[in-house]
Amino acid sequence: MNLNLPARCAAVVGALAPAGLALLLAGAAMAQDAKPPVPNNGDTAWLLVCSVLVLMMSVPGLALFYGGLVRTKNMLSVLTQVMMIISLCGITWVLYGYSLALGASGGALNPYIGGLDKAMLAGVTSSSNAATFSTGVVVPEFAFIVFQMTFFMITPALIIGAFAERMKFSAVLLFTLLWSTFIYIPIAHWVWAIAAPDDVAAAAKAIVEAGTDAAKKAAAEAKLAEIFGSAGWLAQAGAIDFAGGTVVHINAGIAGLVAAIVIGKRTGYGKEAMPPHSLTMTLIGASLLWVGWFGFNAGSNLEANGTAALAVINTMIATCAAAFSWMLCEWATKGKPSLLGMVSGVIAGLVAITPACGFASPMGALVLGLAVSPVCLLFCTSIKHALGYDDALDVFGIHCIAGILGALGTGILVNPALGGTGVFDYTIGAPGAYDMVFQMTAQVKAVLATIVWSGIGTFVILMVCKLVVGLRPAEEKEREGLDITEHGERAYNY
Amino acid sequence: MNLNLPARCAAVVGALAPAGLALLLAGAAMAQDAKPPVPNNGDTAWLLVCSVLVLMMSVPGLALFYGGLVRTKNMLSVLTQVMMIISLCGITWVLYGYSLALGASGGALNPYIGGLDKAMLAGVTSSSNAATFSTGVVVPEFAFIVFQMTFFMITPALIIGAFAERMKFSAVLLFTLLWSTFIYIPIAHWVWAIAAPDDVAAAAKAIVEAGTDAAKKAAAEAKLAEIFGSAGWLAQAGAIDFAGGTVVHINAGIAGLVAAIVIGKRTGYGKEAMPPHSLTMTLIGASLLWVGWFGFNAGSNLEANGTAALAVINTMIATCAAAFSWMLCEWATKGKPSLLGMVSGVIAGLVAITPACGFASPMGALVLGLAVSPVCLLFCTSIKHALGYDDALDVFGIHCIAGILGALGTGILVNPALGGTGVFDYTIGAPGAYDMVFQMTAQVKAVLATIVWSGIGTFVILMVCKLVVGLRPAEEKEREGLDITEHGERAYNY
Amino acid sequence: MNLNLPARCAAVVGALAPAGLALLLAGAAMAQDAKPPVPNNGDTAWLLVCSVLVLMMSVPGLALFYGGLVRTKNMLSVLTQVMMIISLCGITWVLYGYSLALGASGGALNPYIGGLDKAMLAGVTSSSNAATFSTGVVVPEFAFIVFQMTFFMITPALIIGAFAERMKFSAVLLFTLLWSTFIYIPIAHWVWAIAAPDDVAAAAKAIVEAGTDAAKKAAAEAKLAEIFGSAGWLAQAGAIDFAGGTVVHINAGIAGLVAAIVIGKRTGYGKEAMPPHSLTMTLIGASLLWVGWFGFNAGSNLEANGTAALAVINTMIATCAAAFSWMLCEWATKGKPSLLGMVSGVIAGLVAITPACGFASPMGALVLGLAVSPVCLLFCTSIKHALGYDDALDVFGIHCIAGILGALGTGILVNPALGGTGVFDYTIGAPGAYDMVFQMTAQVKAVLATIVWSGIGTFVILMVCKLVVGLRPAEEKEREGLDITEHGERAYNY
Amino acid sequence: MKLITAIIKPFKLEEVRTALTDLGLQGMTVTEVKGYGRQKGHTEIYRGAEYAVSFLPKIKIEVVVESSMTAKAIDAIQRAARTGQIGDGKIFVAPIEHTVRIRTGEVDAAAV
Amino acid sequence: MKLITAIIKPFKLEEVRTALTDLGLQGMTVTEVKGYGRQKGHTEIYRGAEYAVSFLPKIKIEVVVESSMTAKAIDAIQRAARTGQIGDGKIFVAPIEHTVRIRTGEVDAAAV
Amino acid sequence: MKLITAIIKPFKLEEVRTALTDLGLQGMTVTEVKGYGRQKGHTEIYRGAEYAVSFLPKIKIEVVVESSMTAKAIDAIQRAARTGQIGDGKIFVAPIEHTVRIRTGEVDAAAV
Ligand SMILES: Nc1ncnc2c1ncn2[C@@H]1O[C@H](COP(=O)(O)OP(=O)(O)O)[C@@H](O)[C@H]1O
Ligand SMILES: Nc1ncnc2c1ncn2[C@@H]1O[C@H](COP(=O)(O)OP(=O)(O)O)[C@@H](O)[C@H]1O
Ligand SMILES: Nc1ncnc2c1ncn2[C@@H]1O[C@H](COP(=O)(O)OP(=O)(O)O)[C@@H](O)[C@H]1O
Repeated sequence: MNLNLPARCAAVVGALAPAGLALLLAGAAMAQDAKPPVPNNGDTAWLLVCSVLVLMMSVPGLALFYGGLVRTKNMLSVLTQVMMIISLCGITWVLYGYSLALGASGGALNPYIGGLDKAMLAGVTSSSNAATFSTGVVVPEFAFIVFQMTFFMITPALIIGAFAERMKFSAVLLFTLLWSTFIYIPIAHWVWAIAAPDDVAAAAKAIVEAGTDAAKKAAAEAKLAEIFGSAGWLAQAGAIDFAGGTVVHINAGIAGLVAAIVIGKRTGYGKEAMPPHSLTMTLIGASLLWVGWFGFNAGSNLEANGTAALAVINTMIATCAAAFSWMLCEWATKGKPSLLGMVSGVIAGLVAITPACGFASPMGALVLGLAVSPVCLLFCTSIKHALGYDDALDVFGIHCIAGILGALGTGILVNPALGGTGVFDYTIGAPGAYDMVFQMTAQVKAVLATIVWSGIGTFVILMVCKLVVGLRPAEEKEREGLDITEHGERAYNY
Repeated sequence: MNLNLPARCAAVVGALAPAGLALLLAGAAMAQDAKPPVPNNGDTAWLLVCSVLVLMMSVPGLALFYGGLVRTKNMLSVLTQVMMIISLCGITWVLYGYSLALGASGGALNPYIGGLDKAMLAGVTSSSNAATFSTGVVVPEFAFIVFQMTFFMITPALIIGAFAERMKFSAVLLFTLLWSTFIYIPIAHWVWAIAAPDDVAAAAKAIVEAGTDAAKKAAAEAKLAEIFGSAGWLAQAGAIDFAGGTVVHINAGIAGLVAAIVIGKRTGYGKEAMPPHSLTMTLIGASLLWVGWFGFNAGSNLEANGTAALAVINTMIATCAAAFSWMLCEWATKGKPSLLGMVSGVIAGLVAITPACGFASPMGALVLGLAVSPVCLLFCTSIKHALGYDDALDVFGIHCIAGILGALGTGILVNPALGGTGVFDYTIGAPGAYDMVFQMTAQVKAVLATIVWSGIGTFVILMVCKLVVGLRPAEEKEREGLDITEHGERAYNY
Repeated sequence: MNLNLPARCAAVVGALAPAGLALLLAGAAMAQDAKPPVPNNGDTAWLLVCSVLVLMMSVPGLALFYGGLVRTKNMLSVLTQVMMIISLCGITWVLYGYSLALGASGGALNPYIGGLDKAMLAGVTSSSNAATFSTGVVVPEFAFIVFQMTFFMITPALIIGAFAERMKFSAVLLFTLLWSTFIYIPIAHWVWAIAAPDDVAAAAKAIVEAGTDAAKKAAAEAKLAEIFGSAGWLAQAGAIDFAGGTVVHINAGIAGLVAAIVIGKRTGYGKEAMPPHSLTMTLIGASLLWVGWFGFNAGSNLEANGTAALAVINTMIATCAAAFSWMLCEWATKGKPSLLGMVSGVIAGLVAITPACGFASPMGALVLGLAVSPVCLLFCTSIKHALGYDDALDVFGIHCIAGILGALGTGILVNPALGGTGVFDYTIGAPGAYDMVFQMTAQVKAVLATIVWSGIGTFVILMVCKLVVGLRPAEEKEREGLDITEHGERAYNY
Repeated sequence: MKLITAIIKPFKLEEVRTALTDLGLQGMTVTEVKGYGRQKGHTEIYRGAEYAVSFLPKIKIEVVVESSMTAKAIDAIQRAARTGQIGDGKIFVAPIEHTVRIRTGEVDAAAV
Repeated sequence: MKLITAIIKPFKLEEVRTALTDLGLQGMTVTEVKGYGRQKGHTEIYRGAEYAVSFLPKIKIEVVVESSMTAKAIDAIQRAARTGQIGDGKIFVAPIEHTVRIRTGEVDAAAV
Repeated sequence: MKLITAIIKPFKLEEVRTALTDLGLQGMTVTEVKGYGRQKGHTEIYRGAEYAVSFLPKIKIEVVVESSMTAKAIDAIQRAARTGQIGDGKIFVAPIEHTVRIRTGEVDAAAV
């Protein structure tokens, strides 16, 4: 991209949330006023509560949503896998994840990966702060780290729905370790390692102040260019993703598809009936995912301000619209409105609005929600059957498809002409001009990059797991159910 | 009422929460100081979290509380109805609900209904603000809209408990659309469309400043009278309801009674045993209702201040007291303390304290909680049997009865002499004098108005539904269970 | 202890959270600046949300965690006991609990027990404030009271796991009333009734200002000594416990052990299989305990600042580490990783980090989490079998053991040399010097005091209950299950 | 003695029980079963997957009676369980050679 | 051969199983059933509604034995299942004409 | 007539049902049961407690047929239910003296 277009490059800045601005902040803050900014307790309370909400999405939310959809004999295997994944990722995030993804600069390699200076959270204390999307506003770095940690925990857990009921626990563990490290961390860095607003603002200010002094001006512009140049490469491309539609959902969704194909169908798939063992649990899970998702989407704004409120109301509207629209589509095509249909719509709507929640207008969110369900329904039924893969719990059909629709929809709905917020440009301290071609190109670039890296990477990692521990249990063990064979427990003893 | 009694009229102001002050605010704010007030991030965080909590009351809270009480074969029908209701209402609220109820002025008709200026949230942006109950304090309007949205979602969902296990899904859908539009919206407007504190304060200030200038004084008084006169008619009457005991609970409760009678008893009612299929689910639901109710009650304060803390502790105390007292009453009369009894007490206590939570003293809340349970117990048992209607899940016996006790109790417990807060008078910037007769008259007026409008309206709406789609499924379908016949699914496949 | 060592004595101050500073505050505040401090809405929002989170730990969290582990026939008895306990304690806390434990000074007796001046919350209004751990920062007293109330509610509920499936409901009720009054309240006072930071700071300032004036100096020092002397005796000893590892977990854990032994084994224990009836419910419960625990741990910081963020991230890390480590230990020793194992690790980790969450570094939390699981696993298996007591749900093995490890670990991990925060000394306005011997002595003192008082007290109280209402139902009633015999209901009617 | 086994519609249990006790029969054993027969089932749809459910919930009542009571019992059951709709169920009669009441050791007639 | 059907109290299952295996019987089939008899049930109350529950949980054990074993088996079951309290249950013996072991096709004596 | 009782592995139900309907048998009753036999169970561990589970989930199919059909039915069941692995289950045949179709009152042959 052309670093001589600061306005547009800057567009990148406000764009990618939740961002890893921690790195350069202190300095930046200094740059602009004598005493460094201190966190607002309202923002801190908000970010911490949002982190808790996102944890609730994983457990019990996701665990129940998925668990309810499998057969009784595999219930615990799903629950245990989710628990294992979040605890493992919680540990690796503080050991090296945060530093590589968002915490430390990778120097010359920074467009591709961060550094290890903050491995084991070296140097971070309760008085360290991280930047936000408003110049001169910060939040405690620990709050930022734990919020980002919850994203790192839930993403790999989303994938297991694709190979539910048929993968060895040891394989899931190894897969999680490798996937979160080699797939999630780089992608998160590409998209979320952005230039700190304060730095951009400072550099822009310098350009202005340089006035007619050519030398100064050149230096200042070089500085600005450097600042943009040091951002993750997808961030530089200008793609916008408010809360992680690309990094989390498209990423997990495509990984799920690859895994479902590589691992193969469940024994008896297509022959035996495999109805959800408890749609009640699925309803509880879906509801808690919805509830927690406000932390995921609006928490990504880091601050508790009007934009957070926008993210909340958009998340609410898109979800209602998608649930309702899935219900109507199913009623029309299958003859009956079902609960599973409605909750599938809930998830589809939540995924679709994720990248758009802080950019679209409420009416934009409504349209996006209404539109996403029919498409996902199609992918979870006709198309899935046509292609014949066993994506057990429709991770691809819902997370990847809705994620893609959301990513592209965001590029359109951010348009101020459609009531969108536009993309903030820190060099001018206001939203920059909207350029549809540029924006959509950037969105498509981000989607494709994610699909390619995650798709290929997932395949390779599965091959490694196959060699090291093997992917599937023996058929009779799968028949008996993973609960007893892998965990030696039963979910229910009524 | 007499508009020459500003103190008393003003009483209306601080009184009805959560109020739709959005309309006149900007201007008002201007009126009193140069630069308009900006939201406090602590308040914004609080209001957004409270909105999320109220959503959690509906799903999974209410869905599980009700679902656990029906028979297995109807579990999904309850869950699906709740999901459908909240998604439908979430959509209609932003399309026209907010504007008509709280968002826009209805001009001359404003005492009865608002206008459509904010239909589709026209003109609302992330920098629009809504007024609170403190002069010069605002919150982001989107936060206010989404908070109110959650009330609009849950109220119709409360009603379905009355006709659980026997109503067609299509009928429930139509009923919800009509009821939320023609019953909820007007009543919410009557009670919550109040005069903005800042306007009242400004007008009052003008009166004082007018000093001896008779003309100025008259004009200012007229202005004040006009401000009060433009409020919802029940608001003008001076009824106080901190968090919606009238609009939400009495309203839904009476609608439930009418529906239970019109729709008729469940097939086999009285002959076959119909025990709750899972009190475990009912416990989960009741607990989450309790947890979420803090958002409902204390969130109605809009700001995160001492009054919010009062609302929280009162909600906690009244609920504990009611649960404990229901347990004792049942132990004494039925010989055994039961879980269903305790959770019924929990709900009764929560409903009763809803209108009083920000007005009563903790000891007042304790008394209210202890008193509500025996009365509700009586209505859910002896009285219900005597009258012979099949209010399946006691929507009337708990929500309407506890709601009425709460509404009347509030009129008494607000009395400063009993440790109550009194009713704030924005014209004098302090609580006005307490007048029991005036207050109780106002409370009774609000209760009766709600019962009449909702009772008659519900009946008419049901007749319409009966004509258009019919109310009940065929008897054998009801026997087989609504899950399979209406939704083509089963809740459990163990 | 030596009152001539202000620095060390002061160490006590910042140390014990969540503390009852309410008492002397107003005065103190006055002391240091003209107008008294007002609460920050961000802090208020935080503290109220945390109170709600802790309630969610009890219901549905703890109720489901325990309920899932018992047999179907006793499910409701567990749920009902938890509900009854929290409603009873909610009532007694406002009647006398708060006043005796934290609200009012006990005068000369204050090192041992508070007074009754605030019984029935006398004199507390929505504008009363309570102190925090930062000088000049306050929160609404109602918020502080309700937050502390949730601790008072959950602690006795933790104990019932030890005698699950075999105690009369009436006995549980009486036990709760006596135990919460005579065991919890005093211990909470010993540990949490500390000197108000503002008073300490003021007194210290006075000493400095006294300068060379010997008389003034002596007076000021006497004043400081008196302030420290009036704190709870364990507070004076200098033990540190950020969120209640001692008062809540060791206390409940030891009471559970005593109760399990006194009440005796379940009929059929060791002979009949007693598998958990629903590990699904246990997973939901454990997850909500985890989610709510952030309110418990980070809420204990009262303010929403960097330290709250530290408490949150430490709670997250220690829990992940403990869950993962329990899984590995079980996998290694029993051959299979189990869900019950992972959730046991979750609880063990949460308990262990409770006293340390605001003092340890993230890496310290990681180590503590990894270390706690093997020890608890040992106590829940080999040791329990060796000693042959029937601590049905391992209240002792998890809460007491992890609590002790946490209490001692805190003494070590607080060491700044290990990345800990050190102990704040309000006399110098900075962390005091760390003295391992002093700190560990203090920690051990607190642990022993709790074990002795709670152990003996629990025994006595159980004897009283045995005399008054009897402890166990008849054997055939126990066989039939407490749900039907004690509550006349069944949890499931599928 | 005879073992009378009746497969009936679940909601008919109470009526059948009453009919039998009215005959003075003091005991019976009931099992929840799934039945396949002329009565056709329904289809369930879970997102993509459609399942035809051909087994319907039924109640199996087993009552052991003295041979002399057989006819009366059959008749009582049939009258109580009948709705006239397909799926009402069956009654089967099998011989029982020996009966014991565990508590007392009483046998045959005395045992039921 | 004979089919011995025993209706017992749930918590007696383990003891009965052991008693039977001690006789060298290597197989049995168990069903959770509900029993109606002299043993009276209990009342359940759910808010307003009171239900008299007359069916109690019981366990049905079915074991097919060679005729020669019948007496021994009955005796073993009775001793193991007896508590002396009302509700202990019954033992019924019915004729079995033919038995097959699915896995091997072995029949009769060889099949059980 | 005869009552054929088959104890089979749960996942074989569909195949057995098809095999029987292919013979023109239009009805059967199925019960979820737990089986004890040569096939050994597994161990479950819940924190401290270890339990050896010796009863395994099985499906019991009961089908009443005209005597003439018995052999065919047994054969069909055995072929459909067989996996060759231990635990495949058993088939028992018992006499039925009388059969009634509740709906119509038809008896014996006409009733099944
Ligand atoms: N041959 C049979 N053997 C065992 N049970 C049978 C047989 N035929 C029918 N049943 C049972 O009787 C029930 C009702 O039979 P069905 O043919 O559906 O209706 P109807 O009894 O009115 O003809 C079936 O669901 C099944 O449980
Ligand atoms: N005539 C019968 N036919 C089938 N089952 C019976 C019969 N009588 C009793 N039972 C079974 O035996 C159980 C115990 O019988 P009951 O009369 O309660 O006690 P007891 O066996 O001590 O007389 C009953 O719950 C029922 O399941
Ligand atoms: N004597 C018996 N009486 C009743 N049921 C039996 C008997 N023996 C076996 N069964 C049933 O058959 C099932 C399979 O028997 P098992 O010995 O495990 O394998 P196999 O049938 O291959 O020998 C058992 O689980 C049990 O349900």
